[in-house]
Amino acid sequence: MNAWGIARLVAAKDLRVEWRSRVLINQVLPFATLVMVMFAFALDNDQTLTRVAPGLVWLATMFSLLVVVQRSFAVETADGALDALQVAGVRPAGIFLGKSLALLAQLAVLELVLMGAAVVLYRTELHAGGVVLLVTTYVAATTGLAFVGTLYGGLAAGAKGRETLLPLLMLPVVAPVLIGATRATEAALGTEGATPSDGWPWIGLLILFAALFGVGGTMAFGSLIDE
Amino acid sequence: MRLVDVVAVLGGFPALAGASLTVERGEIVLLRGPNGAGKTSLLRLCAGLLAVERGQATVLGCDLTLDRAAVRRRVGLLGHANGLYADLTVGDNVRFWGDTVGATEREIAASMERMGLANRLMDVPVGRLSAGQRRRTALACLVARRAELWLLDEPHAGLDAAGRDELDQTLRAAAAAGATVMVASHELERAGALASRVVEVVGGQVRGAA
Amino acid sequence: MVAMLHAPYVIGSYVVTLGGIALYTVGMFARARKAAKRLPDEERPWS
Amino acid sequence: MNLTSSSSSSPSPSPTSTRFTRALGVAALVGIGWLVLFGLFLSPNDRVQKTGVRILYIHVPSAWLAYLAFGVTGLSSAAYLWKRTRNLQWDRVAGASAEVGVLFMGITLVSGSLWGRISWGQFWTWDARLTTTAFLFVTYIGYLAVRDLGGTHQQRAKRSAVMALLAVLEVPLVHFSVKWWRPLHQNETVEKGKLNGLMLFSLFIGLISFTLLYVWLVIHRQRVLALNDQVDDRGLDLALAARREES
Repeated sequence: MNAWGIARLVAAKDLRVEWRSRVLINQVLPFATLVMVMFAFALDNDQTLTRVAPGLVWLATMFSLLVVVQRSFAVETADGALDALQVAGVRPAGIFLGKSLALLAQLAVLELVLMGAAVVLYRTELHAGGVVLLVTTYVAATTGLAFVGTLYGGLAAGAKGRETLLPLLMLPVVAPVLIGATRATEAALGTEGATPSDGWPWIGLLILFAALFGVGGTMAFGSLIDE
Repeated sequence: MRLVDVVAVLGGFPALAGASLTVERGEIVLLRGPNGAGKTSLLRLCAGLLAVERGQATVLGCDLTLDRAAVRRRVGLLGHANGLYADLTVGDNVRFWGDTVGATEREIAASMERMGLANRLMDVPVGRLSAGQRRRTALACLVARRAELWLLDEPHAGLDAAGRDELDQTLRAAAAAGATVMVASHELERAGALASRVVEVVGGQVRGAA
Repeated sequence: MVAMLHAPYVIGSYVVTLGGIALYTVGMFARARKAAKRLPDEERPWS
Repeated sequence: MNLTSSSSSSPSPSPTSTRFTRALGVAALVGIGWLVLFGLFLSPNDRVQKTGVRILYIHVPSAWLAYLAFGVTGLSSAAYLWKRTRNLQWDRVAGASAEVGVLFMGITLVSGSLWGRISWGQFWTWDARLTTTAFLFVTYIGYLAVRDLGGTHQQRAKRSAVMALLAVLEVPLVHFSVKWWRPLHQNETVEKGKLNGLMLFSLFIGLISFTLLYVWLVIHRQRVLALNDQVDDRGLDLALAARREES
């Protein structure tokens, strides 16, 4: 079977696992919301919160990403399924794309909830003029995060100390997404008088990031998961 | 399949220490030997999961020292782990593993029937099954794969009498259809009756492999 | 000698730099000796 | 740097020494002696930066060397991944260079923040160059962690080579993102030709001696890695023999 067919199978399987186990809904979403509440405790100032809301939303996304990626690969290693996928002759590129796709879908749900939390808790206001930019930002940034998450999650999957290794490897890499997505979101929301036109250059960076890690991951995933 | 003086390393330890073994197509070979002798490693090596450190290994005409990926899609491995997704149902699991090798609906249904997975189990999540039922599910996934080389690690463990009979019949049918079968087992009486040849694995080497 | 303002910072940076390199070097040689003890002498292509 | 004294057990101080590395080590040591002499005592204070300029004689060379080291790691990793030049030697050079690079980058960060305290009144500022450097530091610490994951030498080499190339991919992205993030940053007062002759000479000594030091460290480190690989292989031989006794 070609890589795309495998990718669809793997993505459908991952989403079905999520649908049956409800780990994202019952555990990750509450965790992410809790992080948002903790930020409010730490900053303790309504104006500051509104000012930094875009950054906090993306920061909470990064933390949740770590959890979701761990879960995504725990499913594969719990009963030797990753080995079985390799013995099944499944192309690593297909596994990579499929797991990225499933991660993308889960992150999209997560981000919707976090954005809602920001509106409620941080008094973030959405403007009609920034909607196109906001949606584009989310698609571009989330795609990049999904690729990076799958790439490093696969590397750490079989390793000793994977729980600590994954954040060490992944957080420096996603820094450009944190910066770019935060700035673009600020522009879309009009935080501190920013206008949507300020945000579009950042979209370029986010797309470049997603493209590079998408291609890099498709090529390299096989040698990272191979024992 | 032909292994010559193969050494394979697992975490710095030579799990295989110069194993040589030749198996012809259609044979059912039983591997026996004490725990830690290297039976599991031998099976994983043949499946292309374990790297060949030294020596030569050719499986199904593919040189494992050059390309392990080529052999993988033609073998089926049932290891200690079942390779199942605990949150998915029996039906979902078998269908997923069948789909990865492009098996048809009918083949998938037939393989489930073959392993005696009754309809009432179809919609039960694997995580809620007993060890024996999980083993049956994993075997059904294996049957759906239509492998040319079957590698089974303690397949009888956890199965009830009916399950063992079904497994034996399945393996005989596969061998009759031209597939090669290698079974590692401690259940000598049962597996011995099944096997066309018995070899002993001791200290990472194969004895009686002539 | 030129009078030095901020002398603690300047000297501190030199001490940290040279000390760090020295520590690394000592550790590296210790590892080399430890490894070499477990090997026969002839297996050193560079000597 | 224990170059000249010989230990009692072996004729040379380190099993990784050769005549060439000894000469190189002596040259580096002499260079560093000069650097301390000129950097701390003989060169004058800068008009603007006063005595803070002395830190730059170690800060600038170590930053350059760190970047060079990571460049070498990237190139050796590519050489390993390319089938025609595949050799574990490249992997060891990549690992040695990354480790020395992390050392120099650590020195860069410490000396840089001490310099910043003098010149700007603060240890750290979020300008593009500093931020990129900090991220690079953490990235290569991660790379070194991946090298320690275990498996056969070939697995280690392949995995870490991929990681090194991913890091090369990441560096420009991080750099440009932080550059756009904080477009205003401190002027670099040093690089505008305001240094007089003796100051430039001190900086030059720093560059030369640190480069020699880098080469010397990488040669040794990579040989230590080779020794460790041989110890592994030998351990495998012994374990193989023991395993064969079992049967």
